[in-house]
This record gives sequence, structure tokens and C-alpha cells, in this order.
Amino acid sequence: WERLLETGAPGMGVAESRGGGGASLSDLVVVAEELGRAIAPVPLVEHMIAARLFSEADIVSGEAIATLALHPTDHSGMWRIVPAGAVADVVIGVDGADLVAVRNDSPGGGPRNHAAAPLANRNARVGERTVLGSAREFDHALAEWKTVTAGALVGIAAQALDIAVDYVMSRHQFGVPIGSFQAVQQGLADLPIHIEGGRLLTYKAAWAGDRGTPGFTDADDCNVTDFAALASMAFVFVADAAAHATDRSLHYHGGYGFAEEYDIQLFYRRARGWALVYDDPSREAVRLADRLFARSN
Amino acid sequence: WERLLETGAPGMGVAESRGGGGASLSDLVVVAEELGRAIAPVPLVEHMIAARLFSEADIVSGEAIATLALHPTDHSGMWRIVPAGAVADVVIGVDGADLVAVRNDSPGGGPRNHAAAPLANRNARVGERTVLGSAREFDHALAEWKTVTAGALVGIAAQALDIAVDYVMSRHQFGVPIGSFQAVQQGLADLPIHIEGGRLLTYKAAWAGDRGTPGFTDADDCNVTDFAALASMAFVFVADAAAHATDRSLHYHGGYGFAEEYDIQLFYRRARGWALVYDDPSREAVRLADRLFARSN
Amino acid sequence: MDFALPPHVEAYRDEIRRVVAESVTPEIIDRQHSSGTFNSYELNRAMAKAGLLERAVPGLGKGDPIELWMLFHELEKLQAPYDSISVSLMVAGVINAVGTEWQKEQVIPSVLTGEGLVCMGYSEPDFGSDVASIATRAVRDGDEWVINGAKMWTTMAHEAKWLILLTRTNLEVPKHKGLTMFVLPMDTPGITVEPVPTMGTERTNATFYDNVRVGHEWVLGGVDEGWRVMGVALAYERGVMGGTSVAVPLLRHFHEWAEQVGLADDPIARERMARVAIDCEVAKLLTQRCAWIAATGGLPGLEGSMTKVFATEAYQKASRWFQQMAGPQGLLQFHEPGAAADGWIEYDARHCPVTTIYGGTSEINRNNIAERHLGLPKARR
Amino acid sequence: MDFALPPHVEAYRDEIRRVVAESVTPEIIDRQHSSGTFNSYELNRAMAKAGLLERAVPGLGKGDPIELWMLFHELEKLQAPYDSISVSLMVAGVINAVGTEWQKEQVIPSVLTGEGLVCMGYSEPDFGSDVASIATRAVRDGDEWVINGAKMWTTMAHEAKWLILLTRTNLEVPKHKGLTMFVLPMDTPGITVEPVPTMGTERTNATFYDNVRVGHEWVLGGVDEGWRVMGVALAYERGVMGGTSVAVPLLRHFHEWAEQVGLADDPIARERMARVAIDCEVAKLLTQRCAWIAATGGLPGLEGSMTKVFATEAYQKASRWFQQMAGPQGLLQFHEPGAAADGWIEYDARHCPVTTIYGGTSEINRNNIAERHLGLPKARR
Repeated sequence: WERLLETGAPGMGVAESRGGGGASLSDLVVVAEELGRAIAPVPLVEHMIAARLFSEADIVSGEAIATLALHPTDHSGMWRIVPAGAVADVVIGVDGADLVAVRNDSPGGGPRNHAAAPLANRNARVGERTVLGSAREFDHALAEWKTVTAGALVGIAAQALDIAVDYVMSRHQFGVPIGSFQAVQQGLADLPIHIEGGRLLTYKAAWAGDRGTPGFTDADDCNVTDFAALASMAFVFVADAAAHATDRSLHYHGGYGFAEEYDIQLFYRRARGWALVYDDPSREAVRLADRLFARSN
Repeated sequence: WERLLETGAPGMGVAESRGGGGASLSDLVVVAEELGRAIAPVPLVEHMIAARLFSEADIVSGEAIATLALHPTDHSGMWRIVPAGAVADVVIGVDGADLVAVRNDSPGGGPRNHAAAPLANRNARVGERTVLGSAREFDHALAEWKTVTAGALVGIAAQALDIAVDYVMSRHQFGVPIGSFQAVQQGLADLPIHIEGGRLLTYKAAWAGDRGTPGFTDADDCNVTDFAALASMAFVFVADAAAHATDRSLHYHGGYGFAEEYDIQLFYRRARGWALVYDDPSREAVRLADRLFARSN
Repeated sequence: MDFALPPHVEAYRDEIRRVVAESVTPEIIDRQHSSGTFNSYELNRAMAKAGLLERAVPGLGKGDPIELWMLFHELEKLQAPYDSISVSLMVAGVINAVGTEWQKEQVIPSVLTGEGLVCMGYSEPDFGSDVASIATRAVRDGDEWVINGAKMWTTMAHEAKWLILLTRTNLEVPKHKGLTMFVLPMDTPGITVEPVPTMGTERTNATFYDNVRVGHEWVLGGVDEGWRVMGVALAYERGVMGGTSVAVPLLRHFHEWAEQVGLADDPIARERMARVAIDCEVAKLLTQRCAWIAATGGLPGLEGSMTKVFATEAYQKASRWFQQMAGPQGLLQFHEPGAAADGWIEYDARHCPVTTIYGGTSEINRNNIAERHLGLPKARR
Repeated sequence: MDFALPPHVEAYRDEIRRVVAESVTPEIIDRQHSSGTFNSYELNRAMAKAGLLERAVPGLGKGDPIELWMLFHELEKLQAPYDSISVSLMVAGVINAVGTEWQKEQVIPSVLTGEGLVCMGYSEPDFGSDVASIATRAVRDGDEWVINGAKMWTTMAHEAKWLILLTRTNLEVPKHKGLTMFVLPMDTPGITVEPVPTMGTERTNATFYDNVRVGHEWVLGGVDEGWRVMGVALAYERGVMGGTSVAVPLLRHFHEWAEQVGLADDPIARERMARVAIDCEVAKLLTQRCAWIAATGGLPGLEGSMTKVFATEAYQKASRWFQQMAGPQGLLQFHEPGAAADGWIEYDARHCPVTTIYGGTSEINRNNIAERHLGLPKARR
């Protein structure tokens, strides 16, 4: 995190007028892909978007870590399973009818989890509380989060593919690289399709977010330019693509994929962890349907 | 059909005391698999089960063709898209609260359809009508139909696999049989697993039907011996297996799979037609869930 | 990356929609399915008259390559019978790229009227994926060539004015180096056409070549250069010349029908419709990328392979889902009472399997991707 | 075909359940996951005491082979730590089939106490799927053999009393004809064990063999007969010795948790639970078939391959579905507040990928099926 501070990455998505780097959402997606390639255990995705919502100086600079609670508080005023919740100084999320930023002590630790990520539950009603707007205003930040997370997941998938290609070229069985077996080749050949398709979709979502004008949701005509719909599409498609790419890469490592000394198992776990901390892609697809296809009842 | 009459197949499933062959449901499944292998365009599956419900002499002998309406009548008293509806003399099905057998003129033809099957709509309220019992009594016949249809679909899938193996061994590209390519081998290797697994499941459903005693539905303990649940399982699993097997066999035929002079396209179409005339396997899976997993609301 | 359409492409798109609305009647679509001939001269002529065709020949330079993509994206979404004009424009592009001036004069204006269709003779009864091994022979005889052999899957041969024909001209060199492409008139003596009906409704043909004599001026792209010429054609074909938006009208048909029958509120149906919509968007973006590459002077061969594999397999998945969800009604054919989406659901179930075969099977395309994109060794097939 | 359990198998099953209920406490299951050692001597001894183990050695003839299947089906459903006793009983069966009387006396009674566990040394760092190429050498020296080399994935080597070890003894013949299997005590001088932690919690090991000297009497199944011995072991392993019912407890965990949190009424969840239940039933039937074949004197090698591919891939699909449906709660590990099914959903997501690797990858098993069941030519890999 310290090294990121020097690069200005934490506040890069904040307008220059508010002391930030003035970067577009499309820029953040590019940064997130690199982050995903490195499966860097830093809460940069959440922070970059939180900083756009709540641009206090120490957040823009990154001295204070901010994050997003992806789901509203429960009945007791707790945000559950907040990404970066274990380390964040400020949490932004929905509490009842309000979108609030809450500054209180970070717990420093949280539940052990699949991605070894700094998740934690956070209290929305303790500490310094700032109302940023109504709950609905969080929708845009959530679409930004889905888009930038999709970028990070593209990075995970792309790196997992590169690792797999290196491995199957260097690992020999039956006297040849296992990458010369058609079964392996056909299995790997799908991955770049999904990765490159997912990247284009993520870029388009970011483009729609940057454009800032209302778009179309006409799926019957394959004419979708609405930011929220595209962000949701990118999240669903790339979450599945990253899960699949890391699964295949792990598989083609044979037993070595499971050994903790090989990195691929971390890619496998983070591909799942970074997506599911929000939700099941299938449930997101059902919500997407509500946006694309009006309900008749 | 004339040749089937001589074999006694139409009434084989009827008790000997009622003039039939006294065959068990397990026997009917074996016959149905052969029928499926030949993709025989005869309404034997429906007739064999209908004859068990309504054992009039000309039905047991097969001189009159009987069939099952798989769905209840609509508001106008019509059974829609009845298998063998175009040729059957007698239709058995649910009309309101009753299970009825209706004897009236067969239309001789029906809508053009995927499987080139003799489907037709039939009127439940015209002609000679016999009340066989309450609507709920049809459930058992429907489970029998699912089981025997699963047998027929196992036959379609098994024959499609045999045809595929013959084809990929005789078709040469790049100087070798295409069956020597690992991509083809790996794709075909799944088929016998699903076919043999589906056959075992169908046999078990038939065994449960023949046993006639109530069974378990404890999926949490993998202890399912209930006939209706097993019949539903067999239908879902085998419908998907047959769709997949015929799809792969067609695919490995290359362009020739589409030429009408090759039989494989008929297997492809009938694998879909013989299953979907009842319903979507996914919807059947949801109904199965209601049987296996109690609803909490 | 700017995903907005430039104004001239939007105008072009609107013009396509206008022309299709005026020229493609329900009767024309019915005729396509009853005859098996996926072509409409009414549409072709109307597009020619509106100046749409000359802008859509790849590499001709009359229009932005983005327009080419837009043309087939729109025609496919509108389910216009575009298959044969697509092939014809693609071949016109190949002739423009590698043909002689004389060949260009012969063929391209003919194609641009919408009347002079072109069919392709690559595959043979014994050589499909392994097209480098084809056996149809062309033997030089002075200023002429004499061609003997047989081709399979020569779709539109019964209507086409022109044919491009892959032949073997050299037995002394490795297989793919001994091939020569010809372009020739279909009425050249010695060519016979036999229909091959298919389960997908579309009629294709077997064609036979019995001492067909053509002048040397019909050699396309040079003697023994046939493999290279076919590569150009495949890069056009797998990229932007149609076939990658075919799930869009299927989704529209299913969605509209599901609304009518009350299925559209079913959560499983909703999830699947959303996933198909996502796949359609990704297929569109992958296709658009091919167009961008073409627009900047590249030849999107590998990107075209990726697009084709994705779009055709997504289409098959969508077709399977929708036919299953339609249940018995998904079995009924065009215009039968009660048929799901008036029969389109059933039609797509018969049509979709061929799409992972023609223009290169999914296996061949995956081999390409593995070897050329991932850098894996030539497969030990 | 009679799918009813014979009364003696039902009685055996009830006995297994009683023993597990009495000997496998939640603490034992926790210890398994905290230590990575998937073994419980408490359970092993209790099973030995109840006479369950001697009935479950394949081919020993003390019990119906159906009981063998039933034992592991029940242990797996109950999530008892059965992995190492399974391997041990399987090896006892191999020794019973191909070993000398002296070897049987040494090893089998030891296994049957539940104390003398066996580990397997086949794979090496450089040879996994290609096990026929292994390099660990055994060289004859009078009445002794001297073994040098290294093995990978020697799970339970840190606890086991016995080891079966595949070595190369002949360099003059084709690879798979020059292999010899040994059975030897793990405390033989020269063997060292290094732990290899895995993401699936389970600890495995690398083992090293430095001038390990054993007498000729420890050769198992004959010199240069190692490939055949391994075939016997694999046929046992892939069939009925566990690993094919693993989705059952996962379904139970998900179902119970989904009821608690109100997810069990979601139609998508219901469809998937039903499909997993179907897959569990099919996996059970395929396993039962292996048991029937074994019961009639056959060796269900191919059927075991089919069962393993199906059951492990179905388990992976179930794990993926259930973890996704559990959302954030599916990420939390054992005993964390809010964890889906108290952490089992997360655990299975980490555990399931290995199942299509060990005991033969899905690719290798599919090759077997293609070549030996479908009769396709040896793959041009």
C-alpha cells in the first residue's frame, strides 16, 4: 500500500479539482487489470471508487483507507462481510434510506476466508458518520465497483492463462510438453476468447460510465449502452470467465496446482473471492434481466 | 405397427389376466431401448402404458392404438400436442378432476414438428368417454411414461454413439481416421458414461415401479427409492444425455450430419422431440425438487 | 476505446433498416424456408440501388470496414436472407485483393448489382477440415486449364453466376503449396449441380467438374497460390461477414413469445435470457473488434476464429435453452398453431448445429487459437 | 436388476453408522482439517473392533464386495476421515491378490487392526500421468535390492507403517515392462519425508529414497510386473473405494443451510439441488455397478474410470453452483460466524479440484474409455 501511495493510485479516480488524478473509469479498469494480474492483496479497487464518492484529503492521498460495503446494513446496523473491512478506516455504504460514510477504528482482522482477503463486518452507527446522499445514489458506485472488479478479474484470468501456457510448455509427460496434447490445447483455447471478450465488455461498461449519458437497454436488438446494465453484464461474464480460467489453469498443473508453493491456487481462490464478495453471478443475471426485460407482472 | 402386432408388443405390459403379456415395467424399458435404437416412428411407448390403464381387447391386441395426453385439457376441453395424437383411436388423460379414456376419430395428421412425430391436438369431450378414476391416478401412468421414455432415449443415445464411433473410424482426414484425434476422443468418451449411468437410473426407476411399495425420497442421504422421484430423475438425466449424445454424434459427422440422407439428423431431432413433448427437463427438475426437498413456505 | 458509432455508420445502419423494411416481406422469409434457397434478389437489388453493396466489399475502399460489419449485423438481426449476398461480397473482396484488373471488371460490378452471386467450391466429399488435401485437379493445356473433380457443400451453386474453385495444380510440393484458386462462370460447360437437402432447411449442393476448360485468365491470385487466397477469404468470412449475431433474433423471438405465454417471469427463464443477452453483447464486441482491425488495415484471421467459436457455440446454447423451455411448443414448425415464436424456436434448433461446422469447425478454430495465439506446439493430433 | 440391498448389507450399513456415530466426534473432524491428516485412529480401531475392516478388503473373501462399496459410501456421506484407511484396505487387497503368503502375513493383519496404514509411492516430481516413465531405480544386489529416487504426492507417508513403491528395475525393455512394485516398512533406513501443504487442507508429502536396502521378499507381484500390480490397484481405487459419493454431504450441507437462510425456495437453487441429487444417484449407481462386477469376480477397471470421471466432475459442478449461490457467505471458512454450512461450502470449493487429478486425471481416464471401451485407435496425443 505504501508503494501505491507514491504512485498516486489511491486517488487517481478523483477529479483534479478535488485533489485527485482526474482519471476516468476506463483508466481505473486498466489499473485494476494489472492489480488482478499481480493478485495484489491491496484494497485498491474499493478505495479508488470510495474516493470518488467521498473525497476527503486523507482518502484521496490514500493515508486513510476507504472501502465500500456492497450490501446494506442488517437490522443491527452492521455491514456484513465488507471487502477490505478488516483494514479500512472509512466505510461507505447504504444504511437504511441513506448513503453514508462512516469513519471508525478498523478491526485489523476478520474471518478466515477463501481468498485470504481482509473481509470484516463493520458497524455503520459507530464513529464519525457523514451522510452522502440517498441510498439510491449508491447504485452508480456499485456499477463502478462491478466494472472495475471485472477489470481486476480479467487480469486474474489473463495471468492464469499465461501461467498455464508457461506450465504446459515446460512440463513434459510422455516425452513431450503436455501443451502439445490436443486435449490440453482445446481446453486452453477457450480461455483467450472469454478473456478478450470479457475485456471488451468491461471496457464498454467503463466507456458507458465515463460517458455519463443515459443509454439503451434494448437487448432484443443487441443495443445496450446503459452503464448499469453493461456493468452487470461485465460482472457476470467475467466472474464466470475468471472462475473457469483459473480452474483450467489449476487443472493443467496436475497435482502441483494444489501445492501451496505454486501461485496458481491463489489465482483460483481470488478469482472466486473477489467476485463472490458481492454475489452469485446467476443472481446478478436475474437482476440484469429486470433491467433488460420489463416484468409483465 | 403391423409387425409389432404380431410380436404382441402393444399389450405386453398388460396383466395376463386381462389378456396381456404380463410384462413388467422393467421389460417395457428394455423394449423401449430397442425402439429408440431404431428411432422407430411407432407410438409404442404411449400405447404400452395406455394399455395398462385401459385394457380393452382391441387395445391389448393393438388393433386400436391408444395414447396418453401428457398434460390436462385446456379450458376448451382440448388436449394439446398429444404424442401419437394424429394416429391414436383412444386417448387417455386428465380432463378436469377425472382421468378419462376417450375414443373418437383420429385426425390422421397433425402439425409439422421437430421429430416428424404424429402429434396432434385431441378433443376430450367428443366420442365415447370412459372415466377411469380421479385425475391424481394419472400420476402413476405419467411416471411410467417418463421411465419408459427414458428407456427409449437411452436407446437413441446409445445408437447415436455407435453411429458416431463407426463414422469417426471410417472418416479419414489428415491421413488418419478422425477418431484418432484426441479432441474427438475426449468428446466421445463422455457419452458412454452418461448413457450407462442413465440406463442404470432408468432400470432403477422401473425396478421401483415394479416393486410397487412406497420408497424413500431422502436425497440428503442419497437414499431415493420412490418411483415418482426416480422416474423424474431418469427423465431429466436421460433427456439431457440423449440431447448431448446426438448433438456430439451429429457434430463429429461434420457437414454430412446435416444431409438428410444421413440418419444421424433423425436421431438428433427425435432425441429432442420424444422428451420435450412432455416438458423442459429443467422444469421437471424443479418439480423433482418439490418431491425431494420439502418447501418451507 | 470509443464504442459509440460514428454518425456516418449510424446513417448507414438506418439506411439498411429502411431498405430491409421495404424489400423483405414475410412472404420472402417464408419462401426462403420453403425453397431452402437463402437469397432474395428483391433485397439484393434494393441494397444495390441504395448503394449499400459497394460500400460493403471488404477492402474496396468505398466504405468504412465498420460498415461491412454493421451491414451483416443488421441483416442478421432482421433475419433477412443475406447468406448468398454475404458470400458474394466476400469473394468480391478477395478478387479485389488478389485478382487481376480484368477479373475485377468481370466479377465485381456483377456482384454489386445484387444479381451476380458467387458460390464457393473448397470442400470435397473426402476432404472437409483437411481441405489442403483436396483432389480436384486442374491441368494446364496451353493457355487453358482442364478441371476434373467433385466438390461438396457448394451452397447456392444452383443460382450463382460465379464460382471460386480450389484445385490441385502441383503434385510435386507439400499439399497446401500445390493448390490454385480459379474464379469462373457457373455456365462454363462441364459443371453439373446436384441438390443436397439438409435438416436445417437450407439447400446445398454437390457439384461435379467434367473436363471443364477455362482460360488462364481465370486463375485467381496466381498458380499454386490457392492456400494464401483461401486464407484471405477465411479471414473475411470468420470475422465480420455475418453469422455472429444470429442469437439476437432468437432471443427476441423467445422473449416476445415468453411474454405472451407468461413464461417471461420465470426466474430460470430470466436468468437464461440475461445470459444470452450477455453472450450476444460479447459476440457483437468480438465482431466489432474484427471490424476495427480491418479498418486499420489488418486481417483479423485469429480474431475471426475466436469470434466464430464464441458466437456459434453461444447460439447453440441459447437454442438448446430456449427450445427446452418452450417444451412441446418448441417442437412445432413455422406457422403451426401454438408453435413457440411461430416456429422460430424449432427452426433454430435445426439450424444451429451446422454453424460450428461450416467455415471451419470449432475444433479447427481452437487448434488455430492454441497454436497461433497461445503459441503452443503444433498439436499432436 | 434388483436394486434392493440384501439384508446382510443393510445390517452392515447400520453397523457402520453406529460405529461412526460412536467414534467420529466433531473434534475429530476439526482435527482432520487443522492438521491436514485425513485419518482417525479412533475410527479405524472402532471399525477394526466391530469386524468391519476384514470384511472390506477387496478379494479377501470375508465379506460381499457390495459391503466394500457400502463402507466407503457411508463413510463418505458421514464425512468420516476415511482416506487413509481406504488406501490401506485397497493395498491390502492388492497384496492379497498378488502378494506372497509371507507378505500377506506381514501386512494384512497390521492393516486390519486399523493401526498399520499404507501409503503409495507411484508418482514422481517429473512423472505424474506418465507414470510408466518413473525413474526411481531399484538395483538387485544379491538377495537385496537397493532403491534410490524420489516420489511425490506420498500422502500419509508421515503416519504410515507401510509403503508400496513403484520402481524401475529394467532399462532394456519398453518402459512399462521394466517396473517392479515393492511393499516395505516405512521405517526402513534411507527414507525421508517432507511435507507438502495443499490448498485443499490435506497434507501430502514428497518422499526421498537414499540407498534404501530391502530384501527380495519385499518384491510385490514379481520382478518387472509392477505395471500389472498397479493396474489391479487402480481398478480397486477408481471403483468402489470412496471418492464417488462426495457430493452427497455437500448437497446435504447446502440444503440444510439454504433452508435456514431462506434460499431453499429459490427456483434456481431448487433446480440445481435436484440436478445434484440426480448426479449423486447416478454416481451411486455407477459405483454400485463396479461393486456388482467385483462381486461376480470381475475387475471393474473401465467401469471405475467412468465412475470416477462422472462423480468427480459432478462434485466440482455442485461445488461451483453451491459456492456461487452462497455468495459472500460461501467464502467464509470453518466456524466463522455467518459461514455457509459452517464453512463446508468453502472447504469443498478448495477440495474439489484435486479430485479430477489424483488416481488418474480426467483426461487419462477419458483416453482409457475412448481406447478400451469405444475401441478408438490409440490417441495421437
